[in-house]
Amino acid sequence: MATRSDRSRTAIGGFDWLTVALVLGGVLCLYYLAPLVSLFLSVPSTALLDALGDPAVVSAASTSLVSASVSTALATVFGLPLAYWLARSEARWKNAVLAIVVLPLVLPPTVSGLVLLTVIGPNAPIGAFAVATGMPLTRSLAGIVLAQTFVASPFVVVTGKAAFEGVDRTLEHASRSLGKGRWTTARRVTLPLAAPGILAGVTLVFARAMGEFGATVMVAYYPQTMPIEVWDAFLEGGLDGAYPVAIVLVVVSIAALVVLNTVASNPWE
Amino acid sequence: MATRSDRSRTAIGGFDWLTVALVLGGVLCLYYLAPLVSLFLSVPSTALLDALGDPAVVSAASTSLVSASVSTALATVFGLPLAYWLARSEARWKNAVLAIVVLPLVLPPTVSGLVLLTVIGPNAPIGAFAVATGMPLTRSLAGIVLAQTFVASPFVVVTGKAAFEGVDRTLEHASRSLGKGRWTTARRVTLPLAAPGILAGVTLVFARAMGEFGATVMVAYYPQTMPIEVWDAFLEGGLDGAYPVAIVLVVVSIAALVVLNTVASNPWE
Amino acid sequence: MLAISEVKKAYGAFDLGPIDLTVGTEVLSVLGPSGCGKTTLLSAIAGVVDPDAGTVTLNGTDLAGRSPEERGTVLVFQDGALFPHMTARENVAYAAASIDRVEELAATLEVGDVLDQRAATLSGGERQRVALARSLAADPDALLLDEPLANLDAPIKRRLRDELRPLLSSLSIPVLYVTHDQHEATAIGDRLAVMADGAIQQCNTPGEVFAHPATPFVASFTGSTNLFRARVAGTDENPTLEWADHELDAPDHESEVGETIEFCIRPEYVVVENGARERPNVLDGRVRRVVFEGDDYLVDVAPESTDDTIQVTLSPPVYDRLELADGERVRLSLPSDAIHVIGAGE
Amino acid sequence: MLAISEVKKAYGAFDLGPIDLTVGTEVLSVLGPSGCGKTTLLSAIAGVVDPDAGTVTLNGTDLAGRSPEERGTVLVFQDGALFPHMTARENVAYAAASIDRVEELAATLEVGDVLDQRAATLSGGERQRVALARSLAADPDALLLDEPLANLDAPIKRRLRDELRPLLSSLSIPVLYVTHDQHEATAIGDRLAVMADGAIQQCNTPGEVFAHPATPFVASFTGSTNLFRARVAGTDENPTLEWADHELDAPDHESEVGETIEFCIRPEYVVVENGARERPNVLDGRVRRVVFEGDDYLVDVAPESTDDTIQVTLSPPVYDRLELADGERVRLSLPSDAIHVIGAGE
Repeated sequence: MATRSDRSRTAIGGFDWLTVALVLGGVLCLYYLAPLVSLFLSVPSTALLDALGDPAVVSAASTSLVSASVSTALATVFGLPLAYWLARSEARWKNAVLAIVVLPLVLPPTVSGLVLLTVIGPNAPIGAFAVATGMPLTRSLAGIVLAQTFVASPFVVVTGKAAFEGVDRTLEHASRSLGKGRWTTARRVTLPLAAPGILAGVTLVFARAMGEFGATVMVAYYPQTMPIEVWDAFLEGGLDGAYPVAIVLVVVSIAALVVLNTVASNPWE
Repeated sequence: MATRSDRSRTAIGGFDWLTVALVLGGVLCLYYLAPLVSLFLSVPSTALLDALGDPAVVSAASTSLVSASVSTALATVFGLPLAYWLARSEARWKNAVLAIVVLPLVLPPTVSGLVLLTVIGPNAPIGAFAVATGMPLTRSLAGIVLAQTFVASPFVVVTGKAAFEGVDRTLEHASRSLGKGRWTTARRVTLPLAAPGILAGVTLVFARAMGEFGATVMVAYYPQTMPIEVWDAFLEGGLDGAYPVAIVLVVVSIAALVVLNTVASNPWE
Repeated sequence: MLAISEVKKAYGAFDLGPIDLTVGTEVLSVLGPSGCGKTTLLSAIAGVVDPDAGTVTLNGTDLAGRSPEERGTVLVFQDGALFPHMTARENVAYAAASIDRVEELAATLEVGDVLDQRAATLSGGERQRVALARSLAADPDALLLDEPLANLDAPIKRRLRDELRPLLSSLSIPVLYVTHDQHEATAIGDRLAVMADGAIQQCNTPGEVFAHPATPFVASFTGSTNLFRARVAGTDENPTLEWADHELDAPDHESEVGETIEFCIRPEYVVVENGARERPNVLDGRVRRVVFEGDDYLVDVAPESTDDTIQVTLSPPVYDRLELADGERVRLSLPSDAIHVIGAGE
Repeated sequence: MLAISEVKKAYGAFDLGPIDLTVGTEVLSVLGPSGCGKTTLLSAIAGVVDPDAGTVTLNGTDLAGRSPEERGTVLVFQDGALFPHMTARENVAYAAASIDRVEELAATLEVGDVLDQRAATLSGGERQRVALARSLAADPDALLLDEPLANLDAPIKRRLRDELRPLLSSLSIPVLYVTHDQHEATAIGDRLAVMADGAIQQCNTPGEVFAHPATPFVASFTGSTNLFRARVAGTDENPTLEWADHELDAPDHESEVGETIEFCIRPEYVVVENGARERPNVLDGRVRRVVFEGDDYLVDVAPESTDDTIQVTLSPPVYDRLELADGERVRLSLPSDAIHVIGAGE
């Protein structure tokens, strides 16, 4: 009988959780969305077109695209095998390796830039050697790539790991027992099935690399990438100067979101 | 017979994938780890202790701690119900909501700061109103909190969503059918089971808020948070000036990592 | 009394219902293959799924619009759905009105000595016992069990099943017991509803369902493997069927002379004859295959002059006496009262 | 010939082995409860798990150190493990040497008309048929099946099982067939190995395992539910057992007079007597419970003067004649040649 009265109490004290969730969540979503809408409303399209012709903007865009592409390629080549190992290994120190991979994700970007300078800065042995060979690792495209790779590459490892874990191991065992080697199994079974997740990881690395600011600003203020150009334009010309470049970056971010929600498998879905 | 010869070929052409994965992955891990070790080696402990007594550093630390705590609290209160809704709803527009939540994660931080200024900047209606009431939303603690919340709060939504999804719905159905209402079920079944994942989300928000630089630098350069203090010290005194503050931030990041790998459930594990 | 009336639910391409069922203070087994809608039906009754149409009333109260916790219907799940962060005792106490009740139910279900273990450390059988104790602790007005024994090993399943029957009957409430296992369904249910493709095919006592399946699906799913098409040759005083060139005496049925119908006979009822004399319902054939199932022999016999195969179940002592070999000639008798005419064969 | 010798594998708290098994060109069923190590054994043979010790040889070749793809052993999984990004045809072609072979196997396994569907759209039965076709396409030297029918509905399971037996025999290679279902194991296997707790309890023909279980576990897991403790009263010329105050004639066995042993009798072999005369191995009792299982009646009888319960399986036609009611007095006969002495009861 106690349970029966308990039931009624719950019913009477009923509180509409769905409404609360939607109101609080709605406020949050509005907070994410309103500034973007406001940005698009703030910028006259003529100003945008003018800015896109500005040599500084063009240079920043090409620097960003090249550096982010190289960083993404490096992250994928070095990170994907590690992702597969993390997904399949039963080694005890696997979690220690994972912690190292996650480290750059929780490190503040300025600190990432700073710690990189302790290795690649002109006063550090490696950095000094690079300067001597005429290919300095700071204030150069190489420096941008190094900063972006440090900050962004963990995304392809953790997202790739989840993608590989999503491929049932039984399928790999089936393929092997059917007489196919590791390489054929990887090429025809594992990689096709993990592809949407891997693509998500690659997309995140690219988006993060395109947007990298805190580490890049420490390691290679020049040549200017687009996020630095936004900052620079803001310092020089206030909001109005920074808007057009920002809008280009917003478009890149939205493109990444579209990729995540269509061909790639959104890791947060 | 064809399969038989195929088998031998695979065996002879055998290529040790494990070694390749570990070499490439090892290089990546070394790249993540070496700069940090180098940082700790670069800073004499006396310099660190001196820096910790510096009023500017103490002020930055307290600004960062207060703002990151407030941002984390706001993110949790607004984000957690949304996370639950995203985990349980079957609404069609769920994925659209998720895309909005992921947006700040793929937006470059400087752009985030810029778009926030279009709403809370002194020239925007809301910002102007705030200035009029004497509580400006830029160059203020409020501004820091707004920037950090915008950039960091999605982590608690996406990680919380995964945590709630990890709670078998059957358990909630069982609890309800045993006569317990939504609230009792949430308090005694869902939340305890999702707690490690939620804690991971909260930790990530706090770590991200502590490290926020790109958006904060646009919205509220002052009062200085620690990442901005690192940048400022770097501009003023080069690496040596920035090291001690950076080390404090590294310690915070490592503490977050430790939380993720112990009491919380690491979302990337 | 639990009354389900015209309940419907569409899930993508799958349609449940309309379902009509009335469960008194009895155990009603719902038997059906995977994906037939059994679980959806239970969910709709318990209120964890909203039906698209129809009403569910329990003891005269319409449950429409009531939350699951306000219904008095308690669900028991296939894997027990024990709360993993609690001990067995905490699980039972979660629903119980008092500590005494926890101890009492633990004694009834013989889980007293595992009460302080966490759910994850329990064996499959213990898990289901605790889950049952927990559901009884909620003092249900109706109990809904969803394949509670499906994942247990055979001997534990048999034991728990044999304990469950008197326990469920003693509750004196409506009990719906969903399973895909015909042995479990018949052993536990006072009545048996057979479901396929979201619809109830037949609902009656287990004996009646097994002896007189209403549809070919019911016949086949309950193991009435001998399902043949024949022509009605006589009715009323002299009901006979024409099957290939055999004329079979059959029990009275409702079809017309000349109609094509399906009839079935359970393989346990087919008799291997020793006698040589010609009688009605006796036919000759050859053994096509013998399958030993451990506690039964299944003998497939190809009668002369039809393409159909008759399956005969022989208990091992009977088979030991007959020692049928592949290809051997045998004489089968199809007892006329074991023949069941299902209806017009489309 | 597949020879497994002293194979061991430790998995945390669970130990498999040492396992010794020899499989000729036959189908060997491995029967055991969940978690007994069946799947680990198959994985060790196929090379997807490294055994801690022991050797596996196939047709004289030691497989140690060989990758799964170099072994000629092909695994068939419970859910088929079809590649979900491929059609059924692509799945079979993945392993096949030629397109003709794909068509040929599709015809054998009757999946010709679903070849262009994706794995996810296949029904459970189709999925397993395609999985079998794919594994045969790899031209295996040994086939290892891991509960291939476990997730299928009863009628489809029965049909596929009956098709599988001749198919597997026709391969003329060693076939290991793992299942937890005693009916499946006996119906498909030429021989039967019963596993429990990582060890083979008995390996023999199904008839022999069922009639003469080597351990109490085998007796219970194969449904020999009547398992009792008795004292040996006589041996050699006059082998008898003393059970409560009954003296039972038993077949010859190896125990000594005075020893306490366990004996079993399958419930199918217990006979309900009509005659009134006193004979050896006949005892009186009361019906305690009747369970209808659809194709069988299980009757529990409590004999006078013991606390044990004897279970009797009666086929429905026999039960229909006897019409036993709860509490009714019956006379049971335990045929002496159906009594099996297992050995010293600890």
